[in-house]
Amino acid sequence: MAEKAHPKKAPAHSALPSAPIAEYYRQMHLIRRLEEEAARAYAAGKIGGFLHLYIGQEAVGVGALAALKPEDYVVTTYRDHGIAIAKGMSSRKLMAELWGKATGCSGGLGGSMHMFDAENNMLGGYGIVGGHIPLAAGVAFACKYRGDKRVTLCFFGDGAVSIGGFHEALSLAALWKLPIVFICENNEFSMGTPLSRTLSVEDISIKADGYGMARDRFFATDVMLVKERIAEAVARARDESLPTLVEVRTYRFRGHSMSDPAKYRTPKELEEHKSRDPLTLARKKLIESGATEEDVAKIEAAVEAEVVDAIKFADESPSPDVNVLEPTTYDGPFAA
Amino acid sequence: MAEKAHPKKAPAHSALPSAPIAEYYRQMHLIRRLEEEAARAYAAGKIGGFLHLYIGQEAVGVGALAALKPEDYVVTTYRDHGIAIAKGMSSRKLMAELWGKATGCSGGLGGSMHMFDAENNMLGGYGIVGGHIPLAAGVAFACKYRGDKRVTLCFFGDGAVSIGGFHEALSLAALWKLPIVFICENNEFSMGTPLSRTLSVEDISIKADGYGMARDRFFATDVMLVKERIAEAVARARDESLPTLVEVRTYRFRGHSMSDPAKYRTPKELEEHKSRDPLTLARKKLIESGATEEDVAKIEAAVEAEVVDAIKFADESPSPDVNVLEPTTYDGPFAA
Amino acid sequence: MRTLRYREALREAMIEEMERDPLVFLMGEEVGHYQGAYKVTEGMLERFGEKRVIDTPIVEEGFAGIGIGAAMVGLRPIIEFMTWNFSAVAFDQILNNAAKVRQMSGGQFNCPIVFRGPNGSAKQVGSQHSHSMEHFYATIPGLKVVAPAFPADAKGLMKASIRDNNPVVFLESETLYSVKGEVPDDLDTVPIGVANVVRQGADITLIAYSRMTHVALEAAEIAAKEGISVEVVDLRSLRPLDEETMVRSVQKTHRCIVVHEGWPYGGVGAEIVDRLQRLAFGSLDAPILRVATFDVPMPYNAELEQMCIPGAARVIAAVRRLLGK
Amino acid sequence: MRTLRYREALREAMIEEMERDPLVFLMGEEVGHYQGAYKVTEGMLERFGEKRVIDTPIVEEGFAGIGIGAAMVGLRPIIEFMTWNFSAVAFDQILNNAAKVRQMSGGQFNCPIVFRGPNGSAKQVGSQHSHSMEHFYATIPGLKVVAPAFPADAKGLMKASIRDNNPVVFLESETLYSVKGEVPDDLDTVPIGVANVVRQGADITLIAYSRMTHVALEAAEIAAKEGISVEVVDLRSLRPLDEETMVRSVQKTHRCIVVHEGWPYGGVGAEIVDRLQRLAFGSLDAPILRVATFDVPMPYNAELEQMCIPGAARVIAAVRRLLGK
Ligand SMILES: Cc1ncc(C[n+]2csc(CCOP(=O)(O)OP(=O)(O)O)c2C)c(N)n1
Ligand SMILES: Cc1ncc(C[n+]2csc(CCOP(=O)(O)OP(=O)(O)O)c2C)c(N)n1
Ligand SMILES: [Mg+2]
Ligand SMILES: [Mg+2]
Repeated sequence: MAEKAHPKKAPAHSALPSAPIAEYYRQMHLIRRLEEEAARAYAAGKIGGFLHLYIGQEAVGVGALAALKPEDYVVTTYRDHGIAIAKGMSSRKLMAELWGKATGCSGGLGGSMHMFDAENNMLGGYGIVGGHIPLAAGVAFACKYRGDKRVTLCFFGDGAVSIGGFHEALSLAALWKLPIVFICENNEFSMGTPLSRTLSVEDISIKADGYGMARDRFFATDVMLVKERIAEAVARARDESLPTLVEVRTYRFRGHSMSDPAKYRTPKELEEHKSRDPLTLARKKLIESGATEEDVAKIEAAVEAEVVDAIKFADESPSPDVNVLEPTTYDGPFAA
Repeated sequence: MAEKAHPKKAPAHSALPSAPIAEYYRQMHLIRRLEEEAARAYAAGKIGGFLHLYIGQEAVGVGALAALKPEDYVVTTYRDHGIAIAKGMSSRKLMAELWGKATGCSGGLGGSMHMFDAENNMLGGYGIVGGHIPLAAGVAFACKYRGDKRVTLCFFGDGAVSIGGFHEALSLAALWKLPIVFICENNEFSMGTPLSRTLSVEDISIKADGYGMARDRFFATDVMLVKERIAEAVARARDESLPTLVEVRTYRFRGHSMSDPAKYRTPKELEEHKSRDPLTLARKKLIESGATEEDVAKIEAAVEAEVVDAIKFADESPSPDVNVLEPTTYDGPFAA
Repeated sequence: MRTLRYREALREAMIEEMERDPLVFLMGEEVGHYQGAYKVTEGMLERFGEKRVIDTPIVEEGFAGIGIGAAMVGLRPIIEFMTWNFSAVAFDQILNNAAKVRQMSGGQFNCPIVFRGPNGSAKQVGSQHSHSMEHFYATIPGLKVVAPAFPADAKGLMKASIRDNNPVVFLESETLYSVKGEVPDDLDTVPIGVANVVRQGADITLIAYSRMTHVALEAAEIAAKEGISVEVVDLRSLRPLDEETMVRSVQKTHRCIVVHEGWPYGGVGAEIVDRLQRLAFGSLDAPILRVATFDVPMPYNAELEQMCIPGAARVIAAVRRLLGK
Repeated sequence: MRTLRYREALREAMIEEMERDPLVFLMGEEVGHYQGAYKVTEGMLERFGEKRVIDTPIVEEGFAGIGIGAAMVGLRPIIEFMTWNFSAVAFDQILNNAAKVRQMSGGQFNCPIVFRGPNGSAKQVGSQHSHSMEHFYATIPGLKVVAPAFPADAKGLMKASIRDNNPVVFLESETLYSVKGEVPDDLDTVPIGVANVVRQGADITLIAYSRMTHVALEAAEIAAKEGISVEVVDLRSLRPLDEETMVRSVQKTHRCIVVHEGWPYGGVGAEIVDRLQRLAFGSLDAPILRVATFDVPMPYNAELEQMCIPGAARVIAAVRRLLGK
């Protein structure tokens, strides 16, 4: 709503290649660029608090959300920018939220970790590890209750599978056959701790067996593959109302958050992963699909314009007024 | 300590058959009789609050604890009377606690659900489903830290395996290789709810696979078998410092607690289970082991005397003084 | 006007609201087939079926979260905690999700959910089952907290809570479930946030809620025989608090005692004192006293337990002390 | 006398106690290899090895429970919550096990454990990461709760907490970790339960703890320029509360403001008001005021956040109001 009131519109991108990979590449590139600019803005003091970047993991969010319909729901963690964009949030709303502005998706009250977008059925990023997983099961529960055939995707990290909320949500989803896909973005680390020091079993997806739940496990280098495999789980949810646990193996190129120098891994390890950058692969696939370098440049230019516009929008937007606090704490009148 | 100060002593039982089954039968019979008397005392208003009886499950506690050394630790739920007795708590301390007397194991402050006995390494019964499982893992952690080769047994019901605390404790025990045996007493119901409505997978022990933990599963009709199988898990803990999840299948002959008429099962179902009463089987095995009816009668008479004495002791014991509350809330001086 | 028990009043409210709105459902441990651990939900499964009356495994964090997520997308869950003691394992869900989702989404998502169940001590259920949890929730912005003492209020507040677009913590009491009271035939909602003067008096004000309102009334009765005129304010809602009614009463009596279950440190009792000493400073002839649960975990022994929980005798003693008698 | 940062003082205390007693160990997320999320535990893994400095998975309930069980059988765990926000998922362990095991075992088992980590707001970390959790813990009998403001107190109270046979909730502050202060070379323990008058004054008493003590001192400095003489009491311990020191100060100044982070409803602030109006009723010339966090979830936006958190300006405004200036 806030955005509509604003005079300027984000530039439209037109006459781009029509193969699905074109749109996925565009989204991945857009996420990458927004995150790079967010990092810059953070260093410049325009963004505060924690900032967890999605750089390196773009194929997961973009591929997974490509398997959804617009009416489907998504719930994720604090590492939520890429997911929000892939779910259809505008770059303006995203950047304005990071800037803490009234025009941000959550009015500047949520910040980096809490990207909500009702219009796009983006049900938010959450800051307590594991705490959003039962909530996501509840969204799926509502879909089943209403019989509306919507599917819920719930993203979380490899660090979230040891905590109680994960287990309780999976228990209930399996017991009640909820239409949900649990997607563990296994990026090999929870903050500074490698998987080997948090889990007694390397294969996370195996936990599904304890609940009699379907499972899948694969690397997210190729966005097309992610889409395909998640689509299977989405179909299982939509058609059979059955949950799936999917472990998607990925890697983050930046530290856990902006304050993390990521000393727990070697430059060599990082370089190896960067050599398999899903974004590079997507670009290659786009070209292979018949797009010309010129086509790709056009996409990239449109992305660049969108990023520049979003930053400008965020810069120029007003801060929220203190008077919003009370009416956003409660719906309706309240006197404490 | 309180007990020592009391003039009367519990009657000793002497010249009984020496086969292990004799002692197991004695314990099982003692538990059965104490529980029956507790039910009676509850009806008479001598015991208050919740009272969860162990009748029908005696073979689990007695068999499992027979596999331990005295220095080993035990942690359990609110259904703790049988476990406490099997771990060596005196009948007097148990009954006095149920009566809420100063001479009770927990000084009359804990009650039915909180049987603690430091002397016998009985680390208590706990009332929050699942809440004691991480605590038990902590006891095992301490044993490993000290390198004292002690083993911890942690009991819980089939209703406890869906809650977060269970999952977190198993995750950590497997990751850190803690010397503990998790014993799920699967009595087919959590309160009025049958397993089929709480679990998506009937076999509870399978959950161990998600943690890479050893597992076992068997019926607890024969106390000797329980001892044998738990002994294997205890050996794994003691010798290899590895945890095990054991699902022991059993049945409770009474309602969940005294206030539960147990309408959720048919009299026929109950009768069928009673026809496989582990206590009857234990008695049969005792006779088979060479004991005469007279020997058994002697055991039973000794048990009867012990029960009568414990009730008398509880009846005659003083209530705790209100002045104990502050010093049992804090160790050392405290002014709020 | 009919006479209903507290548990029947609650049940009636839930049934009426579920009949009124198909988006309302009930979920919790043993609420269905078992007919409720304390029979509050008796007959509801038969009436509404398994789709809307849902038995859960023992996973308070899980089903609290399920309720919150469902509420965010438009359902109106009633989540029963078998007792509020067990909400401690779901604490994070209530604190971090239910109470915050509206604000952290910039007002985009509401969380219209009722968490309900018995609160406070029962009888000899020991230290882990005797919590008065209200202070943990009343302090949290984003929540509303109610604690009715009488069947009519239980019914009216339950209806209001189910229709409220915010998360409501609804505190019942095991020892009140069988208490009877008159309930108007046409009772609709009782508004959240409005206290009730349940006994008029001139010498001193007792402020209470839930079961303690009955204790306060009992004490008032005894005091009357000693010639002391006691006013009793039944709060009904703990968040928001009805400052006006409290202040008006204290301005009349000039003396006040807060009677509440729960530990004495902080919490609802201290909040009331804080507000009254600020809003009615000039009217107070004496400090405000509090009669609360002793500052110890609840003991099992029956006599000690009764000493710990506020009773009429302790209230009367405080009344006398405050009036210098 | 040396100058140490708050985080260094904490670290020194832990190191000294771990060297003194092999039963003391440290456990938490990222405390070891990562050197602590806020570098409080830097170097400790290298010093004590993996046996005694233990990185955990993200399972607060699990490792809080591990600590409690270990403490019951004789170890002395220091359990770090990366921040106290995350203790909400471990709430049941602290409430039902740590705080109660001594009493429900009739005094047979102690639980000598320290739960520690940063509490309160940081900077723009949003509504789920900005909790002041003290009111949830200070209300629980069986726990002790401390919240030092200065490096020396941080060190001395940490040493006292580790040696205490009861569970201690130790509240630090992300925004205090880099604050420097003098620490005596031979500092041993600072006793739990003793407040400190950190500034003498005659006109009004400010009572504060943790980071708010610094805010109170800042406000006192400003007030002094306006000719107002402010006394500042730094509580250090929240449970037990040092009534004597608070009352003595109020009896001198006759006016009091409690300055604390955390929501205004109930909690530590209200408890202090409750006690003072009762224990120093005759000495009070005006109602006791409170400057606390606004009654809303913490907003992300920087300016709004700063409005919500108590700052010197809001304290000064309250001082002026109370003195009728
Ligand atoms: C309950 C809880 N404990 C601790 C934290 C602090 N924390 C935030 S993110 C994080 C690591 C999570 O790792 P992972 O789940 O693998 O997700 P990733 O950051 O890799 O995407 C930790 C420990 C938290 N937010 N919530
Ligand atoms: C967290 C929590 N939720 C609910 C309860 C109430 N409650 C007590 S026992 C019980 C059933 C437990 O069943 P199970 O684990 O199978 O043990 P059993 O009683 O059969 O031995 C329930 C729901 C509780 N004590 N703790
Ligand atoms: Mg990760
Ligand atoms: Mg069971």
